[in-house]
Amino acid sequence: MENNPSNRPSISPAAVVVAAVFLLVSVIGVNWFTSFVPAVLPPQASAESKSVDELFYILVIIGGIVFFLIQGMLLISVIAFRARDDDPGDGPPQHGNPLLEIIWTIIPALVVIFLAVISYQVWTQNSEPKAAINMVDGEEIAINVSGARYAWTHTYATNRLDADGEPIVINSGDSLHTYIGQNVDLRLQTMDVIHSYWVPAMRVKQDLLPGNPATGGRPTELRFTPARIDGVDYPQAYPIVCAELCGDGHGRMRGSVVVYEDESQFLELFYEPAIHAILNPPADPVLRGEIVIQEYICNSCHVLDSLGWTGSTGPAMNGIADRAGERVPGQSAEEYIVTSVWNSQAFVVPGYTEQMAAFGPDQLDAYYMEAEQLYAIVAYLCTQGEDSDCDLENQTEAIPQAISTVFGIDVDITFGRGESDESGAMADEAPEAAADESETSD
Amino acid sequence: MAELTANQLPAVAHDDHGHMSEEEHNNNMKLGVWLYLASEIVIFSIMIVGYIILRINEEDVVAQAHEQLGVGLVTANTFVLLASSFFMVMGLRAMQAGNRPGMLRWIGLTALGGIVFLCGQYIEYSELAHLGIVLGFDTASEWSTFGMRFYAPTFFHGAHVFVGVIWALEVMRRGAKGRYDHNPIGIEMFGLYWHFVDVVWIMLFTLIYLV
Amino acid sequence: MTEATHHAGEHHSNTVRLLGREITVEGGVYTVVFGALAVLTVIEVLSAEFLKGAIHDSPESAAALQAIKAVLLLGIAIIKSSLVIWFYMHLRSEKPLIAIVILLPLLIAGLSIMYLLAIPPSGYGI
Amino acid sequence: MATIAVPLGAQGELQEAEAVRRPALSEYLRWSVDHKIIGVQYGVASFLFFLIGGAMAMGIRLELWTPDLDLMVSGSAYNSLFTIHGTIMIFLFIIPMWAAFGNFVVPLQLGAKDMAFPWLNAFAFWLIPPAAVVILLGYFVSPAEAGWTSYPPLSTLFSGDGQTLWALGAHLLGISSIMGSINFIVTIFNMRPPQMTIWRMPLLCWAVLATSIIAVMATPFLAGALTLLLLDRVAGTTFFDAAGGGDVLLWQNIFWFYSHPAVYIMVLPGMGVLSEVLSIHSRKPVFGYRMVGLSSMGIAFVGFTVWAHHMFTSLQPELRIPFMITTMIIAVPTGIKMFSWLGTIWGGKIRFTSAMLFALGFLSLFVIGGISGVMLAALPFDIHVHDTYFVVSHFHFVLFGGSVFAVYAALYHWFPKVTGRMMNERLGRIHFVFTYFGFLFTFFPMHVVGMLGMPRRVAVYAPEFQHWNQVISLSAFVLGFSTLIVVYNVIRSYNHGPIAGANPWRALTLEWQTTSPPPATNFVDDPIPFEEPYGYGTEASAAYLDAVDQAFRRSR
Ligand code: HEA
Ligand code: HEA
Ligand code: CUA
Ligand SMILES: [Cu+2]
Repeated sequence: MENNPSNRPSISPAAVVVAAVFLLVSVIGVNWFTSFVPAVLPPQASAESKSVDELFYILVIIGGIVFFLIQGMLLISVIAFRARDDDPGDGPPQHGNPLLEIIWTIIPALVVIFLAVISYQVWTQNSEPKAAINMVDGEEIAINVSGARYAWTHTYATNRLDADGEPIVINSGDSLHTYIGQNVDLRLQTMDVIHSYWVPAMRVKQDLLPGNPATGGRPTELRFTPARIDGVDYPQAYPIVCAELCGDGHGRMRGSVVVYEDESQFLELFYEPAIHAILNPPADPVLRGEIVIQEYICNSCHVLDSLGWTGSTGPAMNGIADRAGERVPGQSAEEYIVTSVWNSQAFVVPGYTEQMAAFGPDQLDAYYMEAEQLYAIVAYLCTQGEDSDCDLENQTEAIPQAISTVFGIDVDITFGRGESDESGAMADEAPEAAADESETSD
Repeated sequence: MAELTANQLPAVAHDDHGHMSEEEHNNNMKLGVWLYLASEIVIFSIMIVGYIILRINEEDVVAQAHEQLGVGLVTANTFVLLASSFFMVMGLRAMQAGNRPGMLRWIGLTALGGIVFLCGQYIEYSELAHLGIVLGFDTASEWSTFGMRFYAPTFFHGAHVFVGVIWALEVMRRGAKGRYDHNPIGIEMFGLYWHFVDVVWIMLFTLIYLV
Repeated sequence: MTEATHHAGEHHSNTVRLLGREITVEGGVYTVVFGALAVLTVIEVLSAEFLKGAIHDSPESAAALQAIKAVLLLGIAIIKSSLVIWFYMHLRSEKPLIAIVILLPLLIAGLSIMYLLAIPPSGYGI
Repeated sequence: MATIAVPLGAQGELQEAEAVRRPALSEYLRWSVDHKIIGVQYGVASFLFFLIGGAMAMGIRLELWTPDLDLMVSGSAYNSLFTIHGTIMIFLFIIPMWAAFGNFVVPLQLGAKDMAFPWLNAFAFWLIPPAAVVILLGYFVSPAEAGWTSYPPLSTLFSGDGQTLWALGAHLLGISSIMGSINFIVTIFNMRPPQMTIWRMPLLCWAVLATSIIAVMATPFLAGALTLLLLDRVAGTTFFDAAGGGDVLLWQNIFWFYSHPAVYIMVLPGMGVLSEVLSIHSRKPVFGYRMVGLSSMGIAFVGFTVWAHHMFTSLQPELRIPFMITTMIIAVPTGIKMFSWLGTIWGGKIRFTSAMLFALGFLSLFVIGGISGVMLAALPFDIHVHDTYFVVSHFHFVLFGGSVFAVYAALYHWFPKVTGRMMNERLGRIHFVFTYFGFLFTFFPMHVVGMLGMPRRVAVYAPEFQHWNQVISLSAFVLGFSTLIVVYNVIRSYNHGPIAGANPWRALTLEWQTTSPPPATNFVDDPIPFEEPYGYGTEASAAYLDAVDQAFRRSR
């Protein structure tokens, strides 16, 4: 299949002009595009993001060249080689040109090899394990992320001990707190289906894979290091997005990474206050309940304006105290709420289906919840409404009463009576919280 | 008129491939069956890999299972299937020699072999069921993971044997009518299928019961 | 009769050359192959049983035995399969195209099985 | 010119026998084993599914007009919408649509009287309607909402019976596609008349051959995976349930074993179409015929080694790099095709028929999808954009800008052969303009929203993306409208289009050397192909084509 030079395509002047113009456009175009590229990517909030974006620029430039090359040749052909209307004839019988064919096999091959090499470099550079991870006041701590339809839960297993010498676990709900330069190393574990933990601003993403609880689940790992962005005043929050279809609330499954200026700010604004709150829980059960309820993932399915929840999978909690009395005949408001938390199948609100995970005093429940915590939560929920059906005067009797009537469990509620007791109460709670976040829930 | 030609020409044209030489026809048929078997290989490989993963991860469960299963019955079964494969090819041979009764006898034996094999498998399954090895997963039995990975491939294979038996009977029916006296391709196609099922069993037998 | 005549030469003689000797059996090569299959199966089962008994000594020797056993048995199984395909399915008298048709999926399936076995069943070993 | 006189003389008499007659419409509604009837059955059915799937896409875009749920009652409703959209478009539209053109054109191009297994052919087609019913039924009883990839455990432990029906339907379609492919392979290997040597085959046949090989090797993976999925769903097994010793990644691996090769099942025939259309309508031989033919095979084989690029965020980190490399390699054979096509039109005498316009549109759009594909292959970047609208954009560029544009090109190109009437060119041009720009403005901005942080498969998204999405939705409606133009054009041309004659494009491939529509037996006796399928620009070919016109003049 040789092509004889006699009928090489005769390129018309028009074609040449177009070609020139097009090359010009292409060069300008690529520069122009890359110049506003930062606008098509989120802020570069991590060390990784810088190298990834550099890779992206290279990809765009090479891609742009290929793009303009193809479109250019296309345009030239279309303009230069259109058949005149009066010309019924054929083009030259030109079957190919081995040299050309070899060239356009080799060059793309080289290009992709080049791309593969630089991608490989960026990858290894970003994924190599860091030395000192999750450093908080001079020590490494474990940060666990648990994904469940449809909310994230972050827990910090600190090295601090409470009054009983139990390690303290901070549960910061759907927000991850870190500071510039901290080598974050997250341990991800899902409670149900596959989720994907994506922080666009950090350019990192990792799936959470269901594993066998009996064999320690299937934790996965995610590493990144927040970096400073000039002109931003810290603390600064960046979104966490779930990037794997996980069902009804997939789109709502979001969270935020809160980046602090430096470690001291991190300690001052987040870490110490959190620990302090755990060591000295508010005596008032309502206030306490407000904290406890946010350690669970209720927000993923319920709407509650006073805490800014937007879930729609389950019934609303706005004004629940007003309805609790009438829901189930013969059940007091307290009893009703107690039942719906620990034994949600008992009564399913019309118009909803039973999808609630197991919250309860049993170690095997997906979400372990002690009687004391239930007590506090109920106390808090009883305040949600205009005229609550609960008797708010003496909750300290009514709610424990309800718990023991429904579940036959006695709660010893000793809030505000001496530090030790309630920190004790927290102490048993702490490791459990740790347990049900990490994969070994039994 | 339009309808007429439109309706009938295809019918005429394709009636028993009138326009196709016998040689062509046979080659098409054979290549078709081989391609079909090619795709079967892939499906079976998926079934088998499910088992091998278990074999590697849970040595002891499998060892236990082997204790319980024993190889007596299944070895006998294997022989039956091998034999039936032999009968099959002898049947084809007979037909090619123009010996119709012989062909019918051999293919009959083939079908019989298949039936015996299925009975053997039935017995085996019911024994396993007694041991509590079931398809579904239940945390109660220590076989919970073994069951499905064992039944999936073996049952899938059993189903193929069943189809094969039906096919064999059909071949006999047509053969009796002298359908293959002139061109035994029909028998050869069934033969390919049957031998393939046999080959699959050879692998399954070794992988699941012996290794 | 194209088929029949085509095969007549190889199928209808009862004599087979085996180990350089002409032997004569009813059914010719088919019978010989069947004999081979039977023998191989017996060998398989016996060796499997024998090695199973020996498994329970020290772990490493057990592992070694396991490996040997697996290789041995699979080897035999593959030989048996090849015999069936080669003689009973007449691959030996087919066009090379057919061989490709059967080898290609074996290759792909084989590779994918290897891969699926290579990846750890669960976890990242963290 | 003996090579010419022999077949065409006979063809001429055939003219007398039956002037251009097309089968009655009722022919298409009943069981028929004629590959031309079956081809049309495939085509019409899958185009209907395209309309349905497209209408669903319109629903998707309507929902995404605002950041909140408004059109849909719940997230699940939206999930099932795009699940069925994807399933329909891939399993019920693109793949059967290529079976349509393959069925009608390939035997004609080979000079064969029919497919190798006419009955099997019909059977494969008639598996599709029940499968479609099952899948759509599933959409109305508790719908499948795990995406067209339906990853467990969402698709096993957490979804309703619709998922089971979905799996059953997909299973049927897989079987149908395997049967069809076996048929194509046997036809192409065994049914060629002696003069049609393998290196004289038109490139569409090469592409269909490659496609069918992929389908026969890859589709069984899907069948196996779906079998296990069904067992998990109905028989209580735990192949994909970690709690029972299963492994969720097993599904992802097996599914992509099939589904990556499958994306080439979706585009390779389109590439074959492109070689035909570009060469014929620019009156110039395909540049580097052999390389174009072989690169199809190359793509087919490399395509088997790249599947895990869909699993970069779930795969063990150390396994990711190899798949990045193999994935990038695919750019090379595809590039060979792209450049060869450019070489084909370069210096030709381009006629801007609608078919040609869509072929050129393919060139200019597919390259964008290809480039975004290579960007996705770059592991560190994919980690960022995986499961975002960047991916959605990528695969619509290759699937719509690639495959669907090729479908349109093929439609305008072969419609005259199928129906004996020309399509309306003016409408065709309008259709092209609306489709091209509607498409561009629908899917290009998706790259940006994806990179900015909008995940795919969400009905509720961050408000800052609303403006982007409104632009996208508006353009999508334009795109939808453009589709109605071609629907109108097809119906109108079928009834009132000008008579096409045997060879309106003066093409050399064999399907044009018989009447339009061809008689039931295609040719009187084995036709003799011209020395080369694309030998334009020589006196010989001109003479051959004149002889064809002579022979078929009566039918004009
Ligand atoms: C017709 C279908 C089709 C085709 C042809 C392709 C072609 C390619 N695809 Fe695509 N892809 C899909 C359909 C398709 N894809 C679908 C449906 C998905 C999503 C599935 C889901 O999750 O729902 C997907 C997803 C997908 C992913 C996963 C994204 C993710 O989920 O994170 C990746 C990653 O590597 C990828 C890569 C590629 C590559 C490298 C090619 C290459 O084949 C492209 C090669 C072509 C070119 C490169 C252009 C022409 C070449 C040149 C002009 C030569 C010079 C070029 C260079 C040197 C760069 N695709
Ligand atoms: C060949 C394949 C193909 C084609 C052609 C299309 C065509 C279109 N797709 Fe499709 N799409 C997929 C394959 C395809 N898609 C796949 C595989 C997915 C992934 C699914 C998943 O995530 O699981 C997807 C997902 C997908 C999404 C992402 C959903 C999400 O992740 O949240 C979106 C969003 O915009 C979208 C939009 C569109 C649009 C606007 C078109 C337009 O091109 C459609 C143009 C419109 C028409 C062709 C219809 C014209 C007719 C009318 C408008 C009215 C007449 C109607 C009747 C007569 C009934 N598609
Ligand atoms: Cu969790 Cu999506
Ligand atoms: Cu892919």
